[in-house]
Amino acid sequence: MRIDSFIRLAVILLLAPVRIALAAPMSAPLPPDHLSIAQLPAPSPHWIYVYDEAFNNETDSRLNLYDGDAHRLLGQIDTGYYPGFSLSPDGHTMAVATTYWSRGGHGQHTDVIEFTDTRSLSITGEVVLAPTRTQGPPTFYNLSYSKDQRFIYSTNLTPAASMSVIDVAKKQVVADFDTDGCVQAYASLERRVSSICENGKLLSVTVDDTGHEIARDFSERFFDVDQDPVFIQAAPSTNGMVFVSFLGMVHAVDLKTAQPTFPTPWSLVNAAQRGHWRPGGTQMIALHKTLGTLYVTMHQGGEGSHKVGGSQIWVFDANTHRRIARWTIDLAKYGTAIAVQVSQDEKPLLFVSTETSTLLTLDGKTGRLLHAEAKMGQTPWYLINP
Amino acid sequence: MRIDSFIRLAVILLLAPVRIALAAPMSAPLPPDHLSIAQLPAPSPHWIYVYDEAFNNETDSRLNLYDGDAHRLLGQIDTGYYPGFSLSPDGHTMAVATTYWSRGGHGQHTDVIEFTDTRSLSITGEVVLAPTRTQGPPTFYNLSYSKDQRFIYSTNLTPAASMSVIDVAKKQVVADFDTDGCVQAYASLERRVSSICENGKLLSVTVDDTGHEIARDFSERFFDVDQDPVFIQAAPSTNGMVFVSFLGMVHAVDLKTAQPTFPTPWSLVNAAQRGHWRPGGTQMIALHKTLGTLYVTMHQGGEGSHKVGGSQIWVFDANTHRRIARWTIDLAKYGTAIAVQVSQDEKPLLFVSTETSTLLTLDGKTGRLLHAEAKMGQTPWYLINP
Amino acid sequence: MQQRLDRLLERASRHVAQRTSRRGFLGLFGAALTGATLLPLLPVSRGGQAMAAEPTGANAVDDPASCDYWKYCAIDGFLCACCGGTSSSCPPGTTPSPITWIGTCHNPADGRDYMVSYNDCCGKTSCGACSCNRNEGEKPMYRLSLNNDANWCMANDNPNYHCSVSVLLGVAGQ
Amino acid sequence: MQQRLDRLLERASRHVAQRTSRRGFLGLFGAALTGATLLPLLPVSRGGQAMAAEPTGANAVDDPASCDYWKYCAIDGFLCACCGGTSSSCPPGTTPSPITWIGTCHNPADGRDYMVSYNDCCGKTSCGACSCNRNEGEKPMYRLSLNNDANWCMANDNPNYHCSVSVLLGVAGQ
Repeated sequence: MRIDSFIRLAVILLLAPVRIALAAPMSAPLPPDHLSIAQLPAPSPHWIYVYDEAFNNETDSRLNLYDGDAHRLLGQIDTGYYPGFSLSPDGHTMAVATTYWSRGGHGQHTDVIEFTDTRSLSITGEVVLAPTRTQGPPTFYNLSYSKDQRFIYSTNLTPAASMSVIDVAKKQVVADFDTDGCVQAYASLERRVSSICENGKLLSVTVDDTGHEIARDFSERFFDVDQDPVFIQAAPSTNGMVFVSFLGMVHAVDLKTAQPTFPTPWSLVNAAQRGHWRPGGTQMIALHKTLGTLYVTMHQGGEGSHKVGGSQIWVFDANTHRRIARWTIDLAKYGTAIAVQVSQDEKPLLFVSTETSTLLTLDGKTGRLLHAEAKMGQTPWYLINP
Repeated sequence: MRIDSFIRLAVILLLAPVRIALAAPMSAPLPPDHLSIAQLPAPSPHWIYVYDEAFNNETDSRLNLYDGDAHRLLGQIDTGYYPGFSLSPDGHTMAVATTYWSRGGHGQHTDVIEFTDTRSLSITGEVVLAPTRTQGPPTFYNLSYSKDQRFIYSTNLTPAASMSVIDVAKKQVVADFDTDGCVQAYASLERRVSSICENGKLLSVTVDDTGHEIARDFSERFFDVDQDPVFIQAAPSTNGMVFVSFLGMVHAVDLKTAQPTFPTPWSLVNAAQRGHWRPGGTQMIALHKTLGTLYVTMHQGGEGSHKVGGSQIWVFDANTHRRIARWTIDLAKYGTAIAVQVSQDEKPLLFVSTETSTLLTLDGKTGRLLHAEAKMGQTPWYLINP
Repeated sequence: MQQRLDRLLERASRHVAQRTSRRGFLGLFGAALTGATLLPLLPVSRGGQAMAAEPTGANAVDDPASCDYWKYCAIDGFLCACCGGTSSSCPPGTTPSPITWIGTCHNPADGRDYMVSYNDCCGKTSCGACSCNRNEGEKPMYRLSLNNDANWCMANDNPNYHCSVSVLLGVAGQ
Repeated sequence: MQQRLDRLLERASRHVAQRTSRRGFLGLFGAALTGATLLPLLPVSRGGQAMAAEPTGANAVDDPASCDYWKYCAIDGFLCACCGGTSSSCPPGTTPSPITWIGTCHNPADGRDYMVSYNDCCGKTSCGACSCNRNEGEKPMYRLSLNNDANWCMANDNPNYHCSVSVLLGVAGQ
């Protein structure tokens, strides 16, 4: 070994004078590393969960937790196949409803809700469901915690639509009810959950302390399914939800009232733009609840283009209904914007995932591009605030 | 509907005179389609199984069956996680040894061999294994049918190395034996299986009618593990196997003899090339058994470059040890050649998968590029003849 | 196998018929009527899209391995024609879904609009080839029979989605 | 947790020690000796590779999120430093492998060669970020302790591979 070291030193001296000048050959050797498991830093509103459907390998979807300030991944939650997800009101638990098979993608399948501690990204428990769980597009409303965090509403589609109620403390399914063909679970009040229906109404069901239905009501019809349907990818607002339609009408829903009420819809587009500029993608709107800023991925296209991502982000004041800004996506670099989410703090970051699997981080007030993170999985179709 | 049809006709007449000229508006409408399940055509030596590790989603690996003449996929066998695979001597069954979890990629895990009928691509049965199966690089020798098709040798690594013997008819594990740290399963004679060892020897074990070991022998040392190790990705030959070393030595092994014998090794490279041109990739050699043509993916590189794919395919006559041809890969278009396989018929096709997940089909005699199939999965690391 | 398919389709139709009035689910035949009410909107937009699609290949509209194939006007997923099947047959070893979503597509060769059933083929993991997403007349999941986002393998013994086929049902509105 | 890790490492070492003589498996400490016998080959080739790597970034050799980081000379897989961990810590919710493969890497900052243990982090599916494959001194699977193709999560409760870390063990040959 001694001779060997001399040879090496000679080679270094001959070939790499810069390297040896920088080195301190007589310094103490580096101490051994300590193998450990990283802990998550203190939570930040600038974190974002990026849902990767992994469309070419759909049994292996996942949520990637990303730090929008440090521009790095913080960890991963495995989410199986066509998952639903819901964050507990206290923020400490990510509930994931998903499907697993005994043999990868075949054999017996099991529907289950798994609970992950968001502070350790470890699974802490599960509830097995009937194998009837909704396997639909990723939204934050295939599954929903009740506002008091006592229950989880889990949507079913067989194709008949229904809902299961899970008692969070008992970790078991305690009730089921039919939803008259209405889909998704928008929680409000203490124990009410609303679904969106083919007749353009909301169905709202209230459950009691045991999770069983005690009341149901249809709202008035608030949109026209044939002429201008709303996307189910809605954004939560201070008083309820905001929906946007294929043609760019904004339908706010107030869920703090005894029955859902509907402020007058307003339009993202003027008469000349209508039908030519449209919202589109897999998560086309994001709302900053306290600032009232609405971000929409917009593209130019006609009927049937509602899943085309945005070439621009249009920014609105949701209170005055005025457009504040239009931010252009560098299509050559990133492709269209398919999903958008905004952090809910006073210095908001706007996260935009693109069809080339890039996650863009923009200043939510100025639109300045702060970072572009390439290769955020295969198909980052949905973004969730922590 | 009538009025509507008139409007449509008018629009077509106004906007699309070419379309209407081509159309036959008074022809009978197209008949309804018949929903069915496709049957595989008659087998062809020009089919190839492309193993996709799906490295970014490793629980969802698969074998894609591809037709090298029709240039199309024929179907898919799901292969789970880090699989081994072996084709039955009669060609009718693809055995896949793999690992599944009760919850996608977590929960209880189960090691299992699944049997797929190669004529229907349906799973016909399985054998559950102890959870000790080798999870190594994809080769055709993590699992191996005995030559008489009565048993399957399934390799284990815990990291202790051993082998399990599965009775194919009984569909159960009937025996296990330690392999003294030697790995892989190269079947020969009726009931013998050889493994490759750290001491540069082959260990050969013979089993009886019940699958139990009745003899074991170490061969002579046939390569130098320290100075010039051989790749475990060997190619089957008429009499046994062909291995190639990091520096390009060809080590043939004759397994038809009572004990393995080793013809004199020969070199793919001349003195000037040695150490500068090297074989490399994930499946660096392919042998046409009857024509004796050896194909090697070669690159320019030094120590540690043995997984770099080939910039060229070098073609040798394995009988005369003479190089016949050098075929250059269009690196700008396809990236390096990581895996190579040749069909075993008289008009051989050479299949080459590349680091950009393209499957190239070349004329095996002239090297002419016949087809380039893009997007053959994520990571097509290994190619198997039908 | 064909017998089994017929039984599945029959069962699905009955299932739909039983539930249509109550929960408004529009199935195989319900969707035909619904599609008809959409027709006034279609000629102009469809013409526009057809022209936009032309640069991708003159015969793409007739090629079942192309996303521009005319029957695929509301498909979403991997084309079975690229996965070992055809435009209307599932790849070997997979099973067609008995329930479907519905589109109405214009056939440029005869100038007619046809109703198309989009069945998923199920039982193996994502095929991954020829990903194709077209949405003429497609609606959100609350109008389920016109929705192509739901996993239509949901009611299969194995709900694992592999690829999608298009099955001509007949001329629209007849 | 640290206690558990220590126990795992201790168990692994013992396991290796028990089996080394019989089946030639070279583990944590066996590999150190093996690595030493390889050293005569290393200076020239390593120098060549270091120079080839330089164009990818002046500081890449010091950046744990770069495949060119000096400690990664025999790593194969996703860099945990890109997955929520660091160069020597596993991401939250994953578990390090108690068994490892070994490399010998040259540190350009002090001119020394170090032994490095490459542990896999296990229990979640493929991280997918920063795929990195370097093979200085890497050997085929029959020399297991120098092989980076085997799934080193094989002996974990959950053998699902997520990413890889590099753990400095000490100066090589000392």
